[in-house]
Amino acid sequence: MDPVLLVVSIMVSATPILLAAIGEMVVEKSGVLNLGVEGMMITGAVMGFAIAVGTGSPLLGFAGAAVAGAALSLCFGVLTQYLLSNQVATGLGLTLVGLGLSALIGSNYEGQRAPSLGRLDIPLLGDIPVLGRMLFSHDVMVYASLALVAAVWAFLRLTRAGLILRAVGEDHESAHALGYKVVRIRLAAIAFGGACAGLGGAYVSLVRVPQWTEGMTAGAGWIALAIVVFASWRALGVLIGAYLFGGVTVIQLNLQAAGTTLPVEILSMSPYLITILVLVIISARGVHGAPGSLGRSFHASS
Amino acid sequence: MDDTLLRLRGLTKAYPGVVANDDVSFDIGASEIHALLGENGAGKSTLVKMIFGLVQPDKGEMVLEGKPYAPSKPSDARQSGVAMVFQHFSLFNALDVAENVALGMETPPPLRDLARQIREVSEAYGLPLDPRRTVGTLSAGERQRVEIIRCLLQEPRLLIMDEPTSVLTPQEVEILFQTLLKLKSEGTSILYISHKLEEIRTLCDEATILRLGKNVGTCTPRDVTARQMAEMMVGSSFAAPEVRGGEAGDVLLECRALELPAPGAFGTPLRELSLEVRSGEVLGIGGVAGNGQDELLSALSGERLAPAGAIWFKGEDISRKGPVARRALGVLSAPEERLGHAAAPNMSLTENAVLTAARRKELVSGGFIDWAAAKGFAEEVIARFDVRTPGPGVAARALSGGNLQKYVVGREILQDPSVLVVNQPTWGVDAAAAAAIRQALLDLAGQGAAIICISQDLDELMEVSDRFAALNEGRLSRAVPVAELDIEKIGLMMGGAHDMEVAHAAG
Amino acid sequence: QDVPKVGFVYVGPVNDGGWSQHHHESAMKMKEHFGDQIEIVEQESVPEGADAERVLTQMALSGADLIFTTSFGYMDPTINVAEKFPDVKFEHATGYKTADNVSAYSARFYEGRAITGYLAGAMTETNKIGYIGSFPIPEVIRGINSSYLHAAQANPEVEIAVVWLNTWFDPAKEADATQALLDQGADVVLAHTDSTAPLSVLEKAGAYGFGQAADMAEYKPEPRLSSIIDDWAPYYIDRVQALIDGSWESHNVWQGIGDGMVGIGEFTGPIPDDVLSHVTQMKEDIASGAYHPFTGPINKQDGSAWLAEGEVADDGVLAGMDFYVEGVTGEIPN
Amino acid sequence: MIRLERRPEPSRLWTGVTPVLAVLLTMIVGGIMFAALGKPPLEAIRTIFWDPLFHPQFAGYSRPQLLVKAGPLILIAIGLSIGFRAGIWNIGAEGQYIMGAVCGAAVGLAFYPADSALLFPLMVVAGALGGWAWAMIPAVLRTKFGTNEILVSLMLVYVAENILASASSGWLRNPEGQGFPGSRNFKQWPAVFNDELVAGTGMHWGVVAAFIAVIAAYVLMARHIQGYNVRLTGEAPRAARFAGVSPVRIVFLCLGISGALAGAAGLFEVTGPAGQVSIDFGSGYGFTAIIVAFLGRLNPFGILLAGLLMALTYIGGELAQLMLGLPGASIQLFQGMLLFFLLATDVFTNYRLRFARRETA
Ligand SMILES: Nc1ncnc2c1ncn2[C@@H]1O[C@H](COP(=O)(O)OP(=O)(O)OP(=O)(O)O)[C@@H](O)[C@H]1O
Ligand SMILES: Nc1ncnc2c1ncn2[C@@H]1O[C@H](COP(=O)(O)OP(=O)(O)OP(=O)(O)O)[C@@H](O)[C@H]1O
Ligand SMILES: [Mg+2]
Ligand SMILES: [Mg+2]
Repeated sequence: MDPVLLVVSIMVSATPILLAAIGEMVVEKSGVLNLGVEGMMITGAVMGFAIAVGTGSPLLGFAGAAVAGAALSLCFGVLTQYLLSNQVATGLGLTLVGLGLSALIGSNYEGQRAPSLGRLDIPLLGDIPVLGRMLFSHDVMVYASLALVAAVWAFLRLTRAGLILRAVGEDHESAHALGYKVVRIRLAAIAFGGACAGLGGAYVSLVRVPQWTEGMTAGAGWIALAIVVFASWRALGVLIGAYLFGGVTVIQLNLQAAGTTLPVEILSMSPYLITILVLVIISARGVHGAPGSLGRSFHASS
Repeated sequence: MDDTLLRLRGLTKAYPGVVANDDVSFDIGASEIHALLGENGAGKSTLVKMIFGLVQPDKGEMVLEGKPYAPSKPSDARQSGVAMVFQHFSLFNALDVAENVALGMETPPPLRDLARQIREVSEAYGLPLDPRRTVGTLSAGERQRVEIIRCLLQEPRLLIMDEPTSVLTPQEVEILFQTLLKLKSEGTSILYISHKLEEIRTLCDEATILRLGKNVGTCTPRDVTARQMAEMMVGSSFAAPEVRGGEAGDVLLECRALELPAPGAFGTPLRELSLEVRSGEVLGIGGVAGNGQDELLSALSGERLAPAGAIWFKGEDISRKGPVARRALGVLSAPEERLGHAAAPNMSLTENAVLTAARRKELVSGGFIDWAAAKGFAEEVIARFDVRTPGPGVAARALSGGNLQKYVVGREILQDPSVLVVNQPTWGVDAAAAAAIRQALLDLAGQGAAIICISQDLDELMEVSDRFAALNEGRLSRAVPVAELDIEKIGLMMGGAHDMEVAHAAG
Repeated sequence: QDVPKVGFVYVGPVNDGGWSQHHHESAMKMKEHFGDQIEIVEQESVPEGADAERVLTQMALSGADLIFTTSFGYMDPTINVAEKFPDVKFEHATGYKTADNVSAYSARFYEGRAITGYLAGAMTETNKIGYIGSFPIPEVIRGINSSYLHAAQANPEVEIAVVWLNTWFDPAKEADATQALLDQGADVVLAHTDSTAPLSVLEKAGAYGFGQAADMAEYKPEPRLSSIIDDWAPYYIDRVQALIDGSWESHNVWQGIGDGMVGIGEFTGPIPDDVLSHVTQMKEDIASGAYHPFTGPINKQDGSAWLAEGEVADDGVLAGMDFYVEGVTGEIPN
Repeated sequence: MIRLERRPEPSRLWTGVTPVLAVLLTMIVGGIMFAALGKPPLEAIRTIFWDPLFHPQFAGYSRPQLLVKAGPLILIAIGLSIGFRAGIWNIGAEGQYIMGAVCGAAVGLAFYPADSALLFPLMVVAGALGGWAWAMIPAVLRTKFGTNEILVSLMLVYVAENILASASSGWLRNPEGQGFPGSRNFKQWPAVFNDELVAGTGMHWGVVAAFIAVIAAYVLMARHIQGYNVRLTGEAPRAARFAGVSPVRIVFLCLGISGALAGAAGLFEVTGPAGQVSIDFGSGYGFTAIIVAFLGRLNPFGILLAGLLMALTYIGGELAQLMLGLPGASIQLFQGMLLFFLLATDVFTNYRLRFARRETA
């Protein structure tokens, strides 16, 4: 097995989940549990594809996907933040709506080809013998996703806005008492999460596959949700989790392709089993770090 | 008047079904400590929330230093030099002290500078704090320091404190008062809310009294008695508890070197805790919040099981029995937190009756609930304890704190317990209701029950207990008859000097 | 009310770019052929099982005279509903059960696999070809065997690596699997799943592949070298004509290149001339019946003899094929 | 400015009105969507909501089918609702449904071609146990390690799908199926075929079980102490512990019930309407049931109605495809809207709209 190729494949296969998960992490940090990641991803996938095909520019496609994801997530935001609906149910509803909507929008785009997003060989670094190909010769979205992880980390750890966001997620009553606009902050986080999920979906339809087909995100949104828990709500953990899951997925296929004697059933279950295993290990270690107000509705009673 | 800092005129705020503030007017002078008094639900918190910009008045106006003042959000208030320490802390457990302070400031400096400032200011006011500690690990007193430091760093002209001392030891209260007096001498005005009337008499220059949302008068606390103030609040006179408990009989409940690990990251372990309480006796347990009160109640109620041999009821080891079994034996309890612990907020009073009375009141047979019987029992509690509510079908959260407290304590008392453990039975409850609850506890003891009353209100403990013990970091001091105590001894016990003799020698 | 009504039931959306789309397009061609002579109703994304039975019943109730059920999983529902509606005629794709009013039709895709397999063997430089399997069913196993046998004809050194996906259609998985096969050194990948995702990945990697179910002409000239095209239209026209003529009778057919049900897409890309002429010839021979892709000597994977020299596999064994031929590595999952 | 004001207690009136309002809103917005797709909106709405019940040509068939479709949805949703009441989020009922079908069918097929009347009950038990066992995995992990049950139960759906695939193409494959995937068809095995109990009604054992489950769940939740404990745990976990309710036991109880019901639903389905274990057996009932549970606002009778309504939109949706050529995806979107509108209007049950007046600031 060529480790260089493997790492490259893992990075490509992990990027959609990474994008969606880092967005969802911010949402959850603000105290909101949006289970509709899958719906936002698939909507991002179709809108990104449609716009990229329409304009010929994959980057515009990504931008459109982010906007679409954010717009859809705001439906969730309005329902849960203003109309105080149950977040679990609304998230599930969002997935349903996203899948239906994307299938409707996408029916004209089946079988088309998207303009391709070129590889961005980083000069000099890209020429380093092994590492160069492995790490510095990807498409721009791979770097963007890594930059986003770093940015989210810095935002949450180092900025005042990040502190406020964490505070809102930790205890919305206190945050409200101090005069922070809980609902608005959460809406912003939800929109950000939606935009990230949209980007993740567009990465599937524009880079990883690349084409549009109904239901093509095939559960990636759910994996992204698992990875946030897995990461104990930390940006670096999300990165590790996404690459680990991507890694297991890619490696099991590689093992099959390499003709291992391990039964195929076990191999194809392995990404899920390993995710469960790691979730168990992490929760057994008692590292939770779940935001204090996660999933609870907030209503300022004044 | 030149020395008026804040002038309130005709402030009115209505909530559905209740006018929380009705045409309230008064002035707060410069460099004045102004008390705001009133029963539960009189509208004190609402009023200060309006001053702090959290709630918008329906009517009325405010003038701050001669200029119209209408904060639409807390940051407006902060910018105008108004700071507030909340009744229910507005702190974030998972964040550290510096972050918590930063969140309460308009334009905080970078965290590193802020940490230095926190150290400086906290030392200057005698309230030492480590800015890097996680707030969840702090004691209640320390948490309050965080709140106060947060205000002090903004150099406010008006500091609002909503029931700040309910969680402090006498020593801490002393320190707080010194801080407040120092602030006053520096020209800061303080609006001070408390139910502890003696405190108000020592500290405050002026007092405004609210009843049912209306300003019913002002007084100078030093010039009147606590009882007079209380009667102004209630609008009539009321009886203080009278009957002492009966003769102490046999030991009913006993803890033998009870050890219990901390329940979570922010809890306190119980260490070698021993106590006994006899029939007809009230054992008062004092201590600063966060020293194991909750944990002790959980251990006694059976919510958390203790190691075998630790807890005995009438000579029977009940350590491994759960709450249902202990209740069946007659060991009952009422926890501090009314909503969410002693009662389920969204369930009706009838449903909440089943919560603890299922067995003893035979509300369940063959696993099925007899709702008619449950309703009957709920009605009985409501009637006997003067719970003000439209009926037993009302959700628990719709009751005011004091009324719910009456319901919760009444629910246990009416089950004829052999042993009743209560934690903070009158926390945040107004004077009249508190007196009624204390009376009920004493009556129960008079009928031969053993009562453990855990409280942070020393006056209350002195009033109801026969013997007193103090909790400190999960250890319980030896119980001492109340008659032998004075405030200084109590302070030492609460501070952890368990051996009184040594304490005396040291003092 | 006199015009016959023809119904189609599809397992996926009609624009899935694969299996269902081909049936749908063939149905459209058929409709075009007959114009107003017939009426057509379609139902897409019908899950197999209980839902299929209901949809078929409703279709029959709505007055359909002939219903094509275009997925293997519709076999039992088709038989069940057919029993209730003896006057309605049914045509079930890729199954094996028939009744008086139920025909079965299926395509000999393995004939196409012989050609693409040969091309794969001839074009690989790493001597390793990849195969993306959907489910381990006879249809797919036949395809693997046929591909491998003919790849080995072109290149005796060739190895075949199989990745099973347990799905007919999941572009992301297909893309990942293709990438994994490439990472493992394969440079030609045959897909037995329906999306174009493998070709996209192959294109980026500069490797070769084939159109599956459709011509996938967007990927001409490379990476697509040729394609196996499902073309049901001639069969549909034929059967609807029989319905109109009143000559419709139940049968069980298995048609291949010769009947036009299996189409071979244009050969494109850098195929050397000798290979080109070989596959062109092979296609003709298969079509004319001169050559059967499973002609002995062929041993089973474990080395035991299956077909003797010159012996041709019989349809019964092919239909239920559950073993690999000698030279294919790995095990069939079960 | 419009403001929401919390009602002291949920409004009885609105509890009844909101579902109706939600359906009306869905019809209106759905109609607009259909019009945008170039289909006659009124006709589409009528085809979805009216024709399955009253169309002379179809109703005779589709009315009973409503029960067939709603049966498993209700059965699963009832189980889920009990857990949801306790704050236990079993999102993986689909996996439990699949495992119930696989286990039950496996036990049955082990006795093929026995002709005992005991066999079917045995299979039902095996199916329920299969679903139960699958739900015990998240239960054990949650109680032992505090692992989030939402994610574990969900991941297990994918695992179950793999097991289903290997069962139908491997160890449960019909030996007479010429190598094709899929088990023996139970319709051809009268001893265990879960047929209609009364011809033409759609009533099979699974539907009967669903009705029983509705009533049992109502009694449990409204009258029994364990149901009360479940509700209490959901409302106030700390109060529940204080009352003496063991949270571990509630987790096992809730996941156990929902797993067993989902498993039983799978078994009834595989031996009845589906007829066989096949690769595509999992048709999403487990996920749709979550929506049904919420549409029915976690109330057993609400779930009964919601299950029937959902079944109506499925069958009506199929008719709309057949008659009007409406795309399948639009039906999915339609169902999503229904849930959204219900959640949105639900706010009126607990809150009251106020048009805030401010006289002096
Ligand atoms: N957000 C709100 N919505 C509805 N009613 C409210 C709200 N806040 C307060 N109230 C009601 O207004 C009245 C005054 O409440 P407030 O909290 O100001 O009393 P308080 O004097 O601070 O009492 P306590 O001594 O218990 O703190 C009470 O009847 C209370 O129930
Ligand atoms: N919340 C409750 N409040 C009062 N009684 C309860 C409560 N929960 C259960 N019970 C009562 O306790 C009895 C036993 O309940 P349960 O089966 O839950 O506990 P258990 O003692 O552990 O039983 P077992 O030992 O049989 O497992 C029941 O008869 C029921 O009436
Ligand atoms: Mg107050
Ligand atoms: Mg027990």
